[in-house]
Parts: sequence; structure tokens; C-alpha cells
Amino acid sequence: MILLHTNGQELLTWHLHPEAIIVCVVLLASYWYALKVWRPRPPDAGPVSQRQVIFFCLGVLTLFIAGASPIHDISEEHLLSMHTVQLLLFAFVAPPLLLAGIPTWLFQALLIRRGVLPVAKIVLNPLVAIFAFNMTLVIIHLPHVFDYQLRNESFHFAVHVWTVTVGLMLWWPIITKVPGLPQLSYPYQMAYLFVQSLVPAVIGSFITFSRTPVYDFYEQAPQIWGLDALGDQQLAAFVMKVVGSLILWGFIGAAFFRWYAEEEASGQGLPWSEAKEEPPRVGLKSNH
Amino acid sequence: MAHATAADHLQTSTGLDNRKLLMWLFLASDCLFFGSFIAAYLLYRGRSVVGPYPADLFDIPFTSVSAFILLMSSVTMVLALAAIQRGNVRNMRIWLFTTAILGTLFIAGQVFEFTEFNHEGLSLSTNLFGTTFFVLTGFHGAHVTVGVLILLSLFVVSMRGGIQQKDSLAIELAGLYWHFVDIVWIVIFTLVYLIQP
Amino acid sequence: MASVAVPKRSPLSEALKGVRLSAADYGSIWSWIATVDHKRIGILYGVSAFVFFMLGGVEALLLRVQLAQPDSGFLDPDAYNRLFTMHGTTMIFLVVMPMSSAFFNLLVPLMIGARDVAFPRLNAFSFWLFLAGAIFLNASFFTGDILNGNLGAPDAGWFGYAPLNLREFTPGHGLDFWMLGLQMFGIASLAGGFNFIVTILNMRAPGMTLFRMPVFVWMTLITSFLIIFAMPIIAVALFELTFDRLFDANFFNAEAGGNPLLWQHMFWLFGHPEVYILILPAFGIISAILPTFSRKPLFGYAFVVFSGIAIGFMSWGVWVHHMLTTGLGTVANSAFGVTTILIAVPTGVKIFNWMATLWGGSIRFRPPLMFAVGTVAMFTLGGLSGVLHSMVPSDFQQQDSYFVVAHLHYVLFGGAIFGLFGGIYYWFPKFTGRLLNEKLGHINFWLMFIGFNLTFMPMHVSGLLGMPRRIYTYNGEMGWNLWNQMSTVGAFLIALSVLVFLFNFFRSLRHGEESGPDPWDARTLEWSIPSPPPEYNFKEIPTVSSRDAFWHQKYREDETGKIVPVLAGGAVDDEAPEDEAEGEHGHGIHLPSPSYMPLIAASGFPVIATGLIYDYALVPVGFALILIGFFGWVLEPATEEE
Amino acid sequence: MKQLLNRFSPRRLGHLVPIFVLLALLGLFLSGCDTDTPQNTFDTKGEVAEKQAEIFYIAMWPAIAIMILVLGGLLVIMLRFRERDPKYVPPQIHGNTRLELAWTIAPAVLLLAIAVPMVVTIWDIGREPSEDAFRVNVIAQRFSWEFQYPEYTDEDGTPLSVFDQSGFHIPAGREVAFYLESVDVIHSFWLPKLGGKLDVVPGQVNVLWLRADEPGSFSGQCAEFCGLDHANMTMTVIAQPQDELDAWAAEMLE
Ligand code: HEA
Ligand code: HEA
Ligand code: CUA
Ligand SMILES: [Cu+2]
Repeated sequence: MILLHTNGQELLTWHLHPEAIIVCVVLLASYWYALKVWRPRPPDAGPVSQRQVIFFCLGVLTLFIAGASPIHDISEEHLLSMHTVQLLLFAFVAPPLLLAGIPTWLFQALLIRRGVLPVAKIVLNPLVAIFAFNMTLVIIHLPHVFDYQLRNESFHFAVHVWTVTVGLMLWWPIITKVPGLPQLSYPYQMAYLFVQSLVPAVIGSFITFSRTPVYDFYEQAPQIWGLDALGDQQLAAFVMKVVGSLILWGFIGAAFFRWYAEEEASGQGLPWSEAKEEPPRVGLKSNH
Repeated sequence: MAHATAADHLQTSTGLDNRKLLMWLFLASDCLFFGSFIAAYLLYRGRSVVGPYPADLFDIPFTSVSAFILLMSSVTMVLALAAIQRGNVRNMRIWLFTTAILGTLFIAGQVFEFTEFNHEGLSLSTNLFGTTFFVLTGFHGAHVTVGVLILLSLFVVSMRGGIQQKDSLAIELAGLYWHFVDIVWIVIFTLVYLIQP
Repeated sequence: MASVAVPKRSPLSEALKGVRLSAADYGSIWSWIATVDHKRIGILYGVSAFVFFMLGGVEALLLRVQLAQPDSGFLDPDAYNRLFTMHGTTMIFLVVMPMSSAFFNLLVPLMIGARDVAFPRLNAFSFWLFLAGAIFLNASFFTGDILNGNLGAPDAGWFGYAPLNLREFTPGHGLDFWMLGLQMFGIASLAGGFNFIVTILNMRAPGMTLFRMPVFVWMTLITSFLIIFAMPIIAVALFELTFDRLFDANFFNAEAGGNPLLWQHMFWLFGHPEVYILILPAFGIISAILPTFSRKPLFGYAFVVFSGIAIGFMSWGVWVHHMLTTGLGTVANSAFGVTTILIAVPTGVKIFNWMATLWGGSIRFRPPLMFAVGTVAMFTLGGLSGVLHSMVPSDFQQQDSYFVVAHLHYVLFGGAIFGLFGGIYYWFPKFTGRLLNEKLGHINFWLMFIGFNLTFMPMHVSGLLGMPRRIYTYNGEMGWNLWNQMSTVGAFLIALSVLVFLFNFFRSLRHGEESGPDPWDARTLEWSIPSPPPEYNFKEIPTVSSRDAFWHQKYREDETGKIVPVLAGGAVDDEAPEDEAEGEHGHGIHLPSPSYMPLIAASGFPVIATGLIYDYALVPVGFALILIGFFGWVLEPATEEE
Repeated sequence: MKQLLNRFSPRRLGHLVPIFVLLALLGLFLSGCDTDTPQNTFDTKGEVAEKQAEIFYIAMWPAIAIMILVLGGLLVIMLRFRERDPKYVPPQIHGNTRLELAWTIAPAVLLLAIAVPMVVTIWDIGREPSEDAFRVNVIAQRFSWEFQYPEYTDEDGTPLSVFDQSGFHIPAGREVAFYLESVDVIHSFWLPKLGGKLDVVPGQVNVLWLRADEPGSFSGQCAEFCGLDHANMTMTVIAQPQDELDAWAAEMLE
């Protein structure tokens, strides 16, 4: 209990995290290289939109915040709840942004090539993706794995990289529409995201109603902000369950209304202005 | 799409057979049954005030064998379905029957385990472990029993010539159920037997 | 579950033939018992639910008489406790849910253009099992010495909290009947839930895409999904209770280390989705009524549908608001308080869309509309008191007080029951061919509306004045007398309104004005066929090309943008096909054959339950009945052989 | 003129009757709040009850505003858009996305706004009792209460234990920490004027702190249904200055 006197303030200072910085710089540099130098773009594709660039940069920024800001330090030293915030950033925020920032033709150039395509098809298959993501989620939350992760730096880093990777797999069918690679139609997107919202909810409930702290590490970690280990744990579960679901349900809503718009656009019967004296018997038209 | 009876010569809106959809929904709902029982087990794990405790009773090698048997029965179930889809009624019968036998073996193992535990002083009312353990695994055992009943009925019907290639959906549905019960056992086996606090 | 084609000569199917009715027997009592027709099953559901409504209502009246004044001796405490338990249980499980099922059954196939549900016999099974469970539950009254005023009914409240529900604290068989009866009821609901999901997803007429379905069908779909995921949870809780009560297990036994709160978690994890199971069908009903009577399409169709989906989902994340005072801690309370108030958002979207539907319409004040608008208004009040509950610190004062009783009646009676009554007024002509009397309808509505508010508005006050619920008596000094008297008077006004309804119902069945196929100038497919609908529903399965398909057949826009009726549109062709066997390009209309098997299978359940309580010898008998029922069911051909 | 008369014809006023009834009931409802009855949750006599009532008001006024909006809106719509010409078919309007967004976002913002004071108060009154709180162990049993006072012990060290439902004593002006235990089923400890309730759950000890600002006598009762005589599981708690309390305890110990 060396840090017994800690107050919230000094926790908010930034520390240097070289590995996170390196990752972010490499990402940005490759992005720049692919767009400006490599440019494998087919002649008929438009330029990269500003929106896409912004999305990608936001994605990288999210990674940086999650990996190098005080969020990282607090989650590593004090609070499970902050750790959950970090997880959400890595798995539910950064990946959709990164994917949205990459133009379709770049994906095609990267993935639709001999040797890569078959692997990509398997890895990006929604069933594989959702399975991999949730297995990861469950495994990193097993008490032993979790505690080990906090004690071993490089393992911890690997876990984060892996989380982002499975996050990218998870969000692939929602964000991207690349011909030749796995996609999902809107109703299936809804079902897919719905299933995805269940697993965190289950883990969340399990943690909420545990009457003792699940993770040794945080039980012994110095307390801050007046949260004891149990309260912290409940808050973590809440973040996981509620904030996680809010994000997922935002996308479910988007899928629903796009689906609706698509159906409306395609399936309108005759507009009334075009209907003649005797309109077709819309309600009761025979089958044959 | 299989067209087994006169009732469903109509096309469905999703293209999925009504009965298959029904089976999927049933299994989804059944997940919550098992989920709730498992949750109760986990919640009460390690909270029994008196013994005997899991560590005193579990015979992991024995249960692993019976779990393996159940796992194998999924393989034979797949073979049965493959056979009827190729129109090979005879092989289908053989595999169906084998599956039923394997299932029965599993049940027998469970009955043996239950009586053994009972001898060593664990009953439904002894402690929380007894309560949650017997109810959870018993509920699963009941599922397996129903599965065996379905398999045997199908076997009898097929002996009388009632299952042809066009009826493979019936086998498929039985198979879905059977695999589900199998997967649930893997979960239970892992959570109850293998991962002990 | 798998049905198998049996060769024609199978001796079993020969034997079964003897006991099978042919479709020609339509009309006899037996034809009702063996029916698999969704319309008849719907009527059976509706009538039974209404009978239970009267029963539950009379129980409520007894409670109200007892509470009309302090220190009343009208009921003894034991009877009071049993009556409120049965009142709550009956109203929730035996009235609102089956009444909703009645509407699902009557309407879903008609609205999506189908001949029947996907599994007609499963449907019949579901009804009979519901009835068996309901009767079994009410049979508990007779396990006491009823003639001397000792009722045998359950007495632990409708949510039967542990550990009060254990044998140690609640001896007697009342609670055994409760848990086993509910168990049967749960299986019945599950069967219904599966059936309607499959029906809606798979049996839609050509062109009836999901986004062309009436909102009622969407609400049915969402409710059914809630049912198939919520019912297993209560089933497990009841199983565990059964093991505790009958076989000395320890699930809720605090002495053995068990946690009594486990029951509450499971009950409310089921219970909160359950309240949306109760209200969403009513939402569907008023989404059909309001457009018809304002002559406008539903405003914001996609938003109404999606808010339903969102409510359905969010209902899984709020259950702890029933347990705010159990000491779960500040974090849990804050979290669940916040999720709970947020559920007001999608519900509000619905309310506002209904108001926008009426806005700019040409509103006809017919009884269905009155009830529908009443629903919107009264449900809003109930919803708002729900939000007051979800403000956690103030709920510490309100929990288990009459404020909760007020809230729950505003949403359940003001929301669900008003909506269901609206549905009865609206669709009565479709299924009887006659209109309910309009004047009586208005009297019915105003009496019920005023009586309802008079009964339940004062309960807000008595609750805030500190009156706990479930007390059979109170001290005259507490300042609750006036409010309770008002409630009691109101309750009798409601009873009067129900009597008016009954009178109207029976009179109109015989003497009501003939309605014709489309008395309200409505918008959806069920009004395009004769009233009452023929057995086969649609002579030809319709092809749908828009939402509100029937309306589009009747009206169109002229050059100036005004909407004018199409002269020949909407004419309903109610001649039966000349030769029924020739209906659809020579195939004939295959109706599923009536069957006794669902009834036989369902009857096994109460036998097992009785066996568990009194004599284990009955248990195998029950199982045998179930097996016979199921095997007969699988082996008999589903439709008559050609 | 005729139109104006028509507007107030008895028939149309008839539609308003229920609204008047509702308003009258609402008036009564609000008047109920400030009566002086023994368990009135608005007649607060302690810090906790006060904060809880505050939260109630914070939510109640928006709720009343929304009630007026919805019920008033319905009334206006019903009067303004009632059918005049049976042949008239109004324009078929299917929706308006901007409106939808507005009435999704506005309530959400309102609710999140009232959620802030709510959460603050949860943490505020949900804290552990302070160090110098007066401790009372409350043991609930069907259908009576027992108060144990660890601060007052006899020679053998057994704490003072009181069963008198008509007079349990606590200090006034000092925080009291109630340690709630049940020997049988779930009960709920409720002293409306001092603060909201907390359940008494077998197998766990729940802690509730309350403070009576002034001396006085407060009525309370079991709020969780616990069986046959739940209605009579009542209690009266008397708050008095510390010295009087000490004197009372000394007398009781004899
Ligand atoms: C049909 C059934 C039904 C429905 C729909 C609801 C809906 C809601 N209920 Fe209710 N509830 C019950 C049935 C129902 N309830 C029952 C039976 C009990 C008691 C169980 C028992 O103990 O026996 C109960 C108890 C209960 C409690 C526990 C009280 C206690 O015991 O301490 C709580 C606490 O939060 C609660 C909250 C809510 C909320 C927030 C909603 C919300 O869904 C309401 C949302 C609707 C609106 C808010 C109105 C419309 C919205 C607008 C017009 C938009 C604008 C509004 C705002 C910005 C506020 N309910
Ligand atoms: C859909 C649900 C529903 C409905 C419709 C009702 C309807 C009514 N309820 Fe209900 N009530 C509940 C659900 C419902 N209730 C629940 C869940 C509880 C909680 C239970 C618990 O705590 O466990 C409860 C509890 C409850 C209590 C609290 C009991 C207590 O806590 O001590 C009271 C007290 O007044 C009450 C009263 C009424 C009244 C007067 C009606 C009236 O509106 C009833 C009107 C209907 C009729 C009157 C029937 C008509 C009958 C006839 C026409 C026959 C004519 C006969 C004569 C005139 C004698 N109810
Ligand atoms: Cu004790 Cu109610
Ligand atoms: Cu609820």
C-alpha cells in the first residue's frame, strides 16, 4: 500500500509508452504509404474521401488513447473498470473506425490475391470471426489469465494487439462491403450483432453479482477515487454490459433503418399518381 | 429442401423448412434452460457448508470416458445422416442404432455415477453441491434420454420402411438435437468437472 | 418433433383413423375439442381468458371490500393473502397473456395471408396445456376446507419470494399447485412462442415482406421471441423451487448456504421481459386501431417497429429495479436505475408516433378508438410512475407500497386491458359477422375509464402516505381511509362496466347489426375476406405489393392529389369456391385435420403434477399419456389423405 | 356565433368530463402530499428522507409536464381532428425523420439530466455509516422486531435487547446505523418519515443509516410480505436526546 496517499490528480499524468507509439506511427505511415505512394487503385475508383482519412486517423487516435494515455496506466495499476473501458476502445471503437477509413480498393489490392484470398475468406467469415472474438473475450477474462496478463508486460501487449485483431475481424462484415470477400445482409447483420451483445452481457452479469472480487490483482491494487474492489468490479461489469450494448445497438439500429430504406426503395408498388382508373387488385391478386 | 409430408408442399417465405426452424428456436430457448442451471451451479460453487465436496467424489477418468462415448455418438449421428442422404437406408439404421446405444451407455455411466456418489453420502439434500450437481447433470441426462427415445423411435419406424431418402429431414432434426445435447455436455463437463476452484 | 411419413397401411394409422374426426364434422362439440383451426383456438383462448378475468376481478373486489375501511373483519388474513396471490397470478398469467394469445391466433394468419399457423396441432396442444395449468392452479382453492372459508390457494404473492416459498414457511399444498400450474403454463407459452415465430417468418403470403407486415404482427414476433427466452428462466426457478419443496433440495435454503436472492434474480430476469410480453400485444392492437379510425397510415412505421425491438432488448437489462431495496449496493443500483429510465425513450417514441398518427386525421369516435386512445393516455401515466420508481432513492420510499400497486395497474389495466378491450370491439365483427352495440360500447368505455381512475389514482396517494401493499388491515389513524374508500367505489364501477360489456357481448352475438366484411373501412388483409372468415381463410392466397395492402385497393390519389375511393375496389368476394377441392390450380385446399392427440398429450401434465403432490404412482400414468399423445400426433397424417 | 356556441355545446363539454375528473383527482393527489399522517413520505423528519423526497420532486415535475403534454395533446387532437365529413380522406402521411429524431433525443437528454442527481444521491445516502454512528442491531422475525443495542450492555456484556413494538428508542440528531438481520424470511425495514426502506435478508446483514433531525415518535412497518400477519409487523421508534436515551437504557437494563 505504498500509494495510499494517491489522489485522483497525479494519476492523470501521461507516461511514455514506446510500444504504443510505435504501433500508431507504423499504422499511420503504412496508410500514408499505401495511399500516396503505392496507390494500387484501379483507374475508375474515386480518390480517398476526406471522411475516410478522418475515420482512420480517429481509429489510430483511439488506439493511442487506449494504449498510451492514463487510461492505460490506471487500468494496469488500479481499476478493473478502467480496464474495461480500455477493452471497449480496443475492441468496439477502434476497429470500426479503422475499417471505415480504408477504401474498398485498398482491401481488394491487399486481400484479393493468390495465397491471401483463401485465408482471408476463412478469417473474415462471420462465424469464424464471432467465435474467435468471443473466445478471446472469455479467455482473457478467466481469472488466471487475467492476473498473469497484469504481471507480464509483453504478454499484456500481445493481448492488446490480439484484441484489436479479433476486433477487426468482428467488425468486418458490418463496416465493409468488399466484393469477393464475406459480407452480411442487413437482417443478418442485426442477428450477428445481437448475438455479439449477449456474450459481454453474460460475463458482465456474472461479474456484477459476484459477492467477492474475482481478480486478485485488483483486490490488492491500491484504491483510488473512493472505489473499493467490489464497487470497481461492479462498475466494470456495468461498462461492459451497458456501454458495450449501446455501441452494438447503435449499429443494429443503423442496420435496421438501412434495411428498411433498401426495402422501401426497391419494393414500392405502383405510385398512386401512376395508377389508372382500375388499379391492380393489390390486396387480393392471385398467385398465378 | 426436403418435402416429407403433404402439409408442407407450400414454399416457406425464408426457404427454411418450418420444422427445422422450429428445432433451431427450440434449441435457442433450451440454451437458456441450461444457462440458468449452469449459472446456479457456478453461483453456488464452493459455498457448501458441509461435505462431501466435488474433490472428494469426482472420478475424472471415468467421466472423461463417458464424455468421450457421448462425443463419439455425435460422429455416428453424422454418419447416419450422411447415409440417408445418400439413400442408404441400411447404413442409416446401423448408425442410428449405434448412436442410441452410445447414448444409453452414457446414461448408464451417469446412473452409476449417481449411485456411487449417493453411497459416499451425497444426496440432493446434503448440501448445495449435491443440489446443484444432481439437478444440472440430471436435467442433461433427461435430455439424453429423450434423445435416445427419439433415435429408437426413428429406428423402429425405419425398420417398417417409413424413412426414405426424401425423409432425411427427420434424421437431420434428430441429429441437430443430439449434437446440441452433446455440446452442452462438453460445457458442463468443462465447467463442473475440469475447472474446479 | 420430427414428423415422419408413415406408409399408408401402417396399422397404427389405421387404428387412429377410427378416432379421427373428418373436417366435415365442423360444428359439433367434439369439433371444438379436436379443433386445430387457429380461429377456433383463438376463440377458445379468448373465452377462457375472459372467464379468468372475471374470476380475478371478483378476487380483487373481495380485496377491495376488505380494504374499504380500517380494521375490517370481512376477510381473515389467511384468505386475504391467498386472494391477492391468486388475483395477481391470475391476471398476469391467465388473463393478459392468454388474451394476447387469443389475438395472435385470430389475427396473425389472416394478417399475413396464411391459411393457418405453421403447426396447427402444436397450437392446439398449447391451448389445452394452458387450460390444464389454469384449472390446476385454481383447483388449489379446494385443497383447503373451502366451505368453512379456508381457501387452499397459494399465499406467497404473485412473485413468491424465497425463502417464504419454502415448505418450512409456507406449508400446505397451495404453493405446490402454484409452481406446478405455472410450469405447465410456461410450457404452453413456449409452444405458442415457437409456433408464432415460425408462422410469421415462414408463412407469409407472396410479396408480404417483413416491412409490409402490420405492426401487430411485428409485436407478435417480438413478444414471441421474448417468450421463448424468458420462459425458460422462470421454468428453471420453478424447477428449483419444486426440488426444494418436494425433494428437500437446498437452492433457496439460507441455512445450507443458499442465497434467497437467487430466486429474485431469476424471477425478475424473467419478470421484466414478461411485463413487455404483456404490453406489446396491446401496443400492436392500438397500432391497428388508430390508423383505421383516423384514416391515416401509422406514422413512422419503421420507428414504431424498431422501438418495439429496442424495448424487447432493453427489457433484459433492467431487472434489478425490482430489487433496489435488497441491498445489492450502490453501483448495481445506479447502473440499473440508469438503464431503467432509458427504457422510457423507445416507449415514448411509440406514444409520440401514435399521437402523430391521429394528428391531421379524420377521427371517428367509435368504441375501439376510445379504448385505443384511453390506452395511450393511461399507459403514459403508468409509464411515468414507472420512471418515478426507477429514480432509485425515491423508490426506496415507494417500493412495496401502494404506489407500486398504482403503477402496475396503470400499465397493466390502463395499458394492456384497455388495449385488449379495444381489440375486442375492433375485431368482434370480423369473427362474428355482427357489430357490438355502439352506445353500450361508449357507456362501457366511460364507466371503465372513470372507475379505473377512481380506483387506482388514489393508490398513488395512499402509497406515498406510507401504505405498504399486501396488508389485509390497517389502522384508522394512518390517513389512508378516504383513499381506500375511493378505490373500493371505483372497483365496483369497473365491475359495472364489465357487466355492461358482457350484456353487450351476448346481445350483439344474436341481435347485433350485421357488419359485412369491412365495417370500419380498415387497412389490413383480414378485412378483405368475409366475416366471419371461412375455414380456409383465403380462397386464394393473396399477393401483396404494399403495406396496408387492402387500403390501397380501395383508395387512390387523383390528379389534384386528393384521395378518392376506387369504385370497384375492396369488393369482397365471399362466394365459396364452387368446388373446394378445385381451389388452387387443382390442388384443393388442404386443411389440417382435427386431432385429439394434442388434448391427450396435454392432459398428461396435470396428472404428473397431481402425482408429484399426492401420489407418485400417478407420475408414470401422466408420462404415458404424454407419450401416447405425442406418438399418435407424429404418426397420424397431418392432413386428410386424398 | 353559432360556431362558438357549438364549440361549447354540452355534447362537446361532455368529452371533457373525464379530464375534469382526472384533474380533480390530481389536485387531491397533490393535496395528499402535505397532510400530517404518521407514515407520510413527504413529511420528512430526517436527512435521508429529505434527500429521497428531493429526488422524487426532481422527477415528478418533468413527469407532470409530460403528462400534460401527452394528455393535453391527445385532447386537442381529438377535438381538432374529429371527423367532419365522412367522405373526407386526409393526406396519407407516413412519417417524418426529423420529428422522430427530436422525440427520441429530447427525452433521452431529459432523462440523462435527471439521472445525474439521482446517481449522486444514490452514492450519497448509500455510503457506509459514519464512525460515530449509533449502532442498533435489528433482528426481524415473523412477525415482530427486536432491537439490540451494543452500546448498552449489562454486567455480563450482553447487549440491551428490546421487544416492545410500541417504543424502540434511538438518539435524535445523531446518525443511527441499523444492522439488519433476519432469522427466517425476507422482511423490509421501513420508517417512512426518516427514510426509505432496506430489506432484511436471511443469510446477509444489510446496513441502513438514518438520522432523525428532531426528537419525536415515528411509525414504521415491515414492507416485504412475510406471511400471515405481515400487516401487523409494525413498530414505533422514538427519537430522543442522547442523555434521555442513556437514562432510558440504564432503566431498561435493570
Ligand atoms: C405492462 C406491464 C408493465 C410495464 C409496461 C412497465 C413499465 C415500466 N415499469 Fe413497471 N412494473 C410492472 C409492470 C409494468 N411496468 C409491474 C407488474 C410491477 C410490480 C411488480 C410487483 O412488485 O408486483 C412493476 C414495478 C416496477 C418497478 C419496481 C417498483 C418497486 O417494486 O420498487 C419499477 C422500478 O423502476 C418499474 C419501472 C418501470 C418503467 C421505468 C417502465 C417503463 O417501461 C415505462 C416507460 C413509459 C413511459 C415513461 C411513458 C411514455 C413515454 C413518454 C411519453 C416519453 C417521455 C417520457 C419521459 C422523458 C419520462 N416498474
Ligand atoms: C392485468 C393485471 C391486473 C388487473 C386487470 C387487475 C385488476 C384489479 N386489481 Fe389488481 N393486481 C395485479 C394485477 C391486476 N389487477 C397484480 C399483479 C397485483 C399484485 C399481486 C401481489 O401483490 O402479489 C395486484 C394487486 C392488487 C391489489 C393489492 C393487494 C395488496 O397488495 O394487498 C389490489 C387492491 O386493491 C388490486 C385491485 C384490483 C382491482 C380492484 C382490479 C379491478 O380492475 C378488477 C376489475 C374486474 C372485475 C371487477 C371483474 C368483473 C367481474 C364481474 C363483472 C362480475 C361481477 C361481480 C360482482 C360485481 C360481484 N390489485
Ligand atoms: Cu415482516 Cu412483512
Ligand atoms: Cu420491471
